[in-house]
Amino acid sequence: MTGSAVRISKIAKGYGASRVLRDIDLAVDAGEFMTIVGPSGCGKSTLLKILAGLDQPDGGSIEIGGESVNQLRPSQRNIAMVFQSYALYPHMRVRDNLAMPLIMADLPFVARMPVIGPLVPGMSAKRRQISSTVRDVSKSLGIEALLERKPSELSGGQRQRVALGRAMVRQPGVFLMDEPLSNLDAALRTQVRTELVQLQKRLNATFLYVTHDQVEAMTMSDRIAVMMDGRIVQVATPAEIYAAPADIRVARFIGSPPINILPANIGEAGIVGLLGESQNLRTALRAGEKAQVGIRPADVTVAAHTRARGASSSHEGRLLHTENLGNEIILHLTLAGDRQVPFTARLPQREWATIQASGGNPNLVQVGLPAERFLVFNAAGRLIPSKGVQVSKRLEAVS
Amino acid sequence: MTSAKLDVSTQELRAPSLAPSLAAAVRHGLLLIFAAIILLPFAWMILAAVKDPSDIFSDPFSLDPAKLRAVENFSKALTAAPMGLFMLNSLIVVVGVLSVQLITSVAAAYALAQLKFRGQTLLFGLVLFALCIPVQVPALPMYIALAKLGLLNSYFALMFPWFFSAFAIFLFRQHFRTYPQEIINAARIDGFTEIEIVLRLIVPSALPAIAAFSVFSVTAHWNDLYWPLIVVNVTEKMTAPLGLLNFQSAEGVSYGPLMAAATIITSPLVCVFLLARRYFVEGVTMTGVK
Amino acid sequence: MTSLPTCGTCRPARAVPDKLRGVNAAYLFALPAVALIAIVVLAPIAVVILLSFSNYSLGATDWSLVGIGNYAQLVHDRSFLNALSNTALYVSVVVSMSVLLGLLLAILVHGTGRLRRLYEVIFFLPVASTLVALGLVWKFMLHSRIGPINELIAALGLQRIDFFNNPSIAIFALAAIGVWHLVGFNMILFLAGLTGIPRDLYQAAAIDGADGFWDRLFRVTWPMLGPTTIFVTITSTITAFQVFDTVAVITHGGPAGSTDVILYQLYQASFQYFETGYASALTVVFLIIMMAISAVQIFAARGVHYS
Amino acid sequence: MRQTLAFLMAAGLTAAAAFSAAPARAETTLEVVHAYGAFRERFYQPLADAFMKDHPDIKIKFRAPATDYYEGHLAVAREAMTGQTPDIFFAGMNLLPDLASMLAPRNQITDLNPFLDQEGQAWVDKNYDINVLELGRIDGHQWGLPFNASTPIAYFNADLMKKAGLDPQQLPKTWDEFIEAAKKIKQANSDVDGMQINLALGDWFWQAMVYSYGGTMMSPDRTKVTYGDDAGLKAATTVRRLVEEVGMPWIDEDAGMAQFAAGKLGIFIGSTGDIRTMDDAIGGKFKLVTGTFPMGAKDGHLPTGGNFATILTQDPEKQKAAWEFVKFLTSPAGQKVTVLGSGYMPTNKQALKNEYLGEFYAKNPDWKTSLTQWPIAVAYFGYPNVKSIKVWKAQSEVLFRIGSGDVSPVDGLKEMVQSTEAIVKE
Repeated sequence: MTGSAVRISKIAKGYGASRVLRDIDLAVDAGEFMTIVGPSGCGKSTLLKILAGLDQPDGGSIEIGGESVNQLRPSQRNIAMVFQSYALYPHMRVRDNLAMPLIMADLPFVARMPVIGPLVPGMSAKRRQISSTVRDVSKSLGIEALLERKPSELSGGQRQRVALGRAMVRQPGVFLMDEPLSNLDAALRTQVRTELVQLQKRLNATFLYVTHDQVEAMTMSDRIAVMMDGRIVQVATPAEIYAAPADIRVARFIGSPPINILPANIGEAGIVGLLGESQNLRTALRAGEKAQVGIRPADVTVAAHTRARGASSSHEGRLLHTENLGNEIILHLTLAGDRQVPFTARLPQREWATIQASGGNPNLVQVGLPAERFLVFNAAGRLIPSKGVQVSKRLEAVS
Repeated sequence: MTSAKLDVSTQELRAPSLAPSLAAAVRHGLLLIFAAIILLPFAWMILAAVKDPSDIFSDPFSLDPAKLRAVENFSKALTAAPMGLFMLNSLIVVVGVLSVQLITSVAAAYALAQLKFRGQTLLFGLVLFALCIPVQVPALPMYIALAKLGLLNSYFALMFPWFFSAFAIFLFRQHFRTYPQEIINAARIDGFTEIEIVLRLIVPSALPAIAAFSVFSVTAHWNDLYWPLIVVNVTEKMTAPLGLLNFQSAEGVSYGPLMAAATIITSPLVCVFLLARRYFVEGVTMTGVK
Repeated sequence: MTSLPTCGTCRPARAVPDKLRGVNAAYLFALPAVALIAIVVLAPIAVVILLSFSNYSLGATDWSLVGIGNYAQLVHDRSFLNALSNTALYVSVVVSMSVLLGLLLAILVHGTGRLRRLYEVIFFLPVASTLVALGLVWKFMLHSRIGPINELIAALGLQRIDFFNNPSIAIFALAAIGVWHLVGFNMILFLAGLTGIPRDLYQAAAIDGADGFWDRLFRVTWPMLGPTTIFVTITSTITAFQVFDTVAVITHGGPAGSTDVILYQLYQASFQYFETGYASALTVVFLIIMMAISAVQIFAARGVHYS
Repeated sequence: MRQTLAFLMAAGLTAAAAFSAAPARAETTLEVVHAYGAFRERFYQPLADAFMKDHPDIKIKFRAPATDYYEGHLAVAREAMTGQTPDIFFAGMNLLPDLASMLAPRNQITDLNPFLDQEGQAWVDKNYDINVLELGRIDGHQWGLPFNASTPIAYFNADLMKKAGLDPQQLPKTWDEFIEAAKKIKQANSDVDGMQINLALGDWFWQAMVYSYGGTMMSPDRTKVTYGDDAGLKAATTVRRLVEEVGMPWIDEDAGMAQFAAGKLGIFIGSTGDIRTMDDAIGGKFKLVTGTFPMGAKDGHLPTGGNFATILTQDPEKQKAAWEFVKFLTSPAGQKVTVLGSGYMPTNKQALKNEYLGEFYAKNPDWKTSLTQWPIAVAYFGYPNVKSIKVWKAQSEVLFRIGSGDVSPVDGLKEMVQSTEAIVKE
């Protein structure tokens, strides 16, 4: 079984005056794990529902497996969906929940009717086929022992698996997942995350996974589509998204702790000025344009206050407090200067221990900002390509 | 999600083959037919109450403004039989029953929900048992007792069997139980007496339930015929439904005034219903908490 | 606690252990209800059971126990058996129709958007109005010759219907009024049940292929309304068994005893004929029937309970 | 528990007491109970006021009126056990025998003969028809004096009659004539019923049918059921004919009245007390004529509805005062107020004089029809031991089946008589 490719073109949706989706384009390859991530209210769930056929777009088209599904009902689109609440049928046993999609697909209307349904002749082969599929799927998910239970008798993790199983039985071209992990506790979430990825690889299925949790997006996906305000801002691999976020909002959204954003000036020849100093970085921006610079906390270098290290620019940082993550430490600082800019840095615990051992003022550190790691965004928040250059340390401030 | 959003997708899913407007038309068409059947007797009653008695049957659903007899019919309804007195009696009974019900039920429900005492389980069991006892079962012995005590034809006789409401106790207990024990303990530490706890903490928090039950109780006892029919056989103590039942036997049937009287005794509750629709609906829904 | 400054208003009652004070208050609070339940429920039931084995009649100076005589009389009483079967017929019609129509109305009303409130008000109106008054109205609405309903039937060129003076129709006419009175109540209960069905269940069903009206009804709506349906059926049954007002206002048990129902007979035996012993036996039978319905409810509620 | 009960009862009694009247100041106070609250304003209270004006030493105090005669009777029965019966009680016509047999052995009801004797035979003859007095006489005791009286009469829709070629001046008199007329009316008019008599609710009209054929319900000593005779059979057969030949709708008096007033019924049999309401309901849509109740035999009678004034007090002073009041109620002046307030027939001969009701009757002949039936009026029969309701319930079921032809009049009548005997013997 191989998943189907999905192509979404110019999907738009609005309720009254508010535009929920604005011309969404997205192509998902067959067998790909694509995550749509974004803050709540960005329209990602609506997009998923439109994809499933549960909601109608105002315009645009959807192709699944190369076929247009615009006119097809949800059940005809060769998709399966796992809901945030799992949406298991509470009145049915696990077995019947799993069998439901097959019954609907394989049995004629009369045979599905209550009471008279079982009396319809000639259905026993189909029924046997259904129950063997259910058995196989439940075995692969390790939920065979739960088949006779009702959803109310299951734990959260078990329900999640049943929901997954219900999606699997029909062997769909595309799995649609609407925040399937958000109702699980933290430990379980990490575990299921891994399992889901393994499952996806094993089935070689196409997963379209919606979440607001950037950690899920980063850890599970082949590619990530970041959605903001009804638009897809960037589609790229996790590494790309992290290293080169196309938009300042994406930069802010991805990464933990969040990226540091500092206001910057653009000097002559597009040289970036930060915290009153010219940086060894040239951009395509013109002099005098407003810009912002993003620096990942992990890219910041920290040294004891007493001796500065060879960074392109070094500043005094005042320590507000520290968060100890065990192997790593997060420093919350303010950078010295006219403006008290809040700033975070992330460094290995061992390094921090060395700094502390070196003596000096315990509340002050030397912060290095490596210019080659800067992400420069223009006034509209778009990422601007930049190139490292060597500039003289002091430059006239551009007013 | 906005409700508008829900509707759109519901329509799509429910009748994918039908145009949404056609489905809506069918839906509203059916609903209007049912609504007409439901409203028909009300319309006839009001029309009959305001028109000339001689036209009531010859022209049931017409209204000739020139032959409007509303004033005559209603004044006759109020004078020929003392409908005003019947309504007052009903009011006294309804208010009396409700106040005692609320006092006894709130107290008992609080004890059952938030306090501990010997016999608690037994009492709650009895309440559940009483919930299954239809009111007509204790009627006969109670009638005999009231007759022996010479208490028939009194407000007391009309009200007494209803002072205890198993439903109220059960409903309030379920609501009081959701009140956090911590707050009650905090209040005790702050020096609240148990009565103050009930009046100042528990009752305000359960007001929707109390309002819903009140509406329920008022409706039931305003409309009750069975018990008043048994314990009252004098005009002075008749409640509105009983008074109406006897209106015809005393008056010979004059439909204008009769329907005016029917309108009069129906309207207070209908007005209350229109004003407190929410509590009626909640009251009904709460019967489902069992 | 001890470190807090002592306050002047704190009463010495603090010294009394909390538990003991709680106990006292609990008894005080429970007392009125306990007293009332004894007087208006337990004692009367005991008395009515005792009386059912006696030949007591109100006002009589001497009476004696007659064993199961009253019950024996009941079993052989044609009019009791008649009332029992009339009541059963009435109940079966009212319950089935008011539950089905209540469900239908709820499904129709659910999702009418802004008009939903209006429909709710209209359909609930009979519940809030006085049945004695509206019973009188129905009596003349359904008059065999001059009633507007029959005028309409005649205008359509159909045979007039003797609603209340044909023994094989009268009980159904009363049942129709019973349905009219009850359907709004059931609709509200079903609406509450419908509102409680999670939306994504319908979406899951749509993806599974259950997106037609009937599949949605049979796969999701109806099973999910299971507990509501059972509850509505039971309350409707209890209400229908207690039919009295319309009989007392409209038919008085006639014609030919075709609308004589248990409660009307109970009323007549108790308070018109004053056959107290016989009426008590009737009451006990009525009580047993109602308790049996309640037992079914408890049993059924256990069987169908989700979440 | 007992304290709670006592408290609650006290609360109830206080509430009850708040609504009772202030204590009397007059020398003699008479407590009076009547049925049908609506009649208080119509004539009881005006009569009491007029009486107290003439007799300042006597105060008439009405207790709460009973719902109907039956409820009033039951209330008195309960009060008799504790000796709290009212001083004057208006007993339903069919309930006097039961009232007397219950109260007489306990000396709780007063024989009015001594008072009549005191007034003198001449006075009695001047005021009361012997027929009228006879209604309230049981075993030689005059337990009650008729106060309100009514007989069933026939209401005709003259317009429908004319359409059927019938002359409203020549009204039918016998059952056969009635049935013929009703058939013609039904044939000549579409959408109309010919005739209706209430056999659905209450046994007054059924009794009237039996009496009209010269029968009785039970023997005078109320031990033997007698309507199983030829008269009863004729009555039962007539019931069948009414349904079969006339297509009579089986509805109660209210429903029949509404139908008649709507112009959809040719002949309606009802109480004379309905006239006033009927005039209103017709509102001039058609011409109304009243006639006598159909007769089946030369010796036919009619049961009289209404009530007796009975004196229950045993205090001689009060008895005297009570007699004065009863005398006033049944006087021509008293009867004029009563008749105009209700439509009942006067029970005092002198009331027919011009200065009282004579002129009124001349102007309103429809009101007078019932009067012409006085000579054949007998007491509305009540079954012993207050079994009337139960007897009727059994009778009405069989009557319906006789009407619909499910059982022959002969067999049906037998069944009715048997059930009546069984119930009366209980």
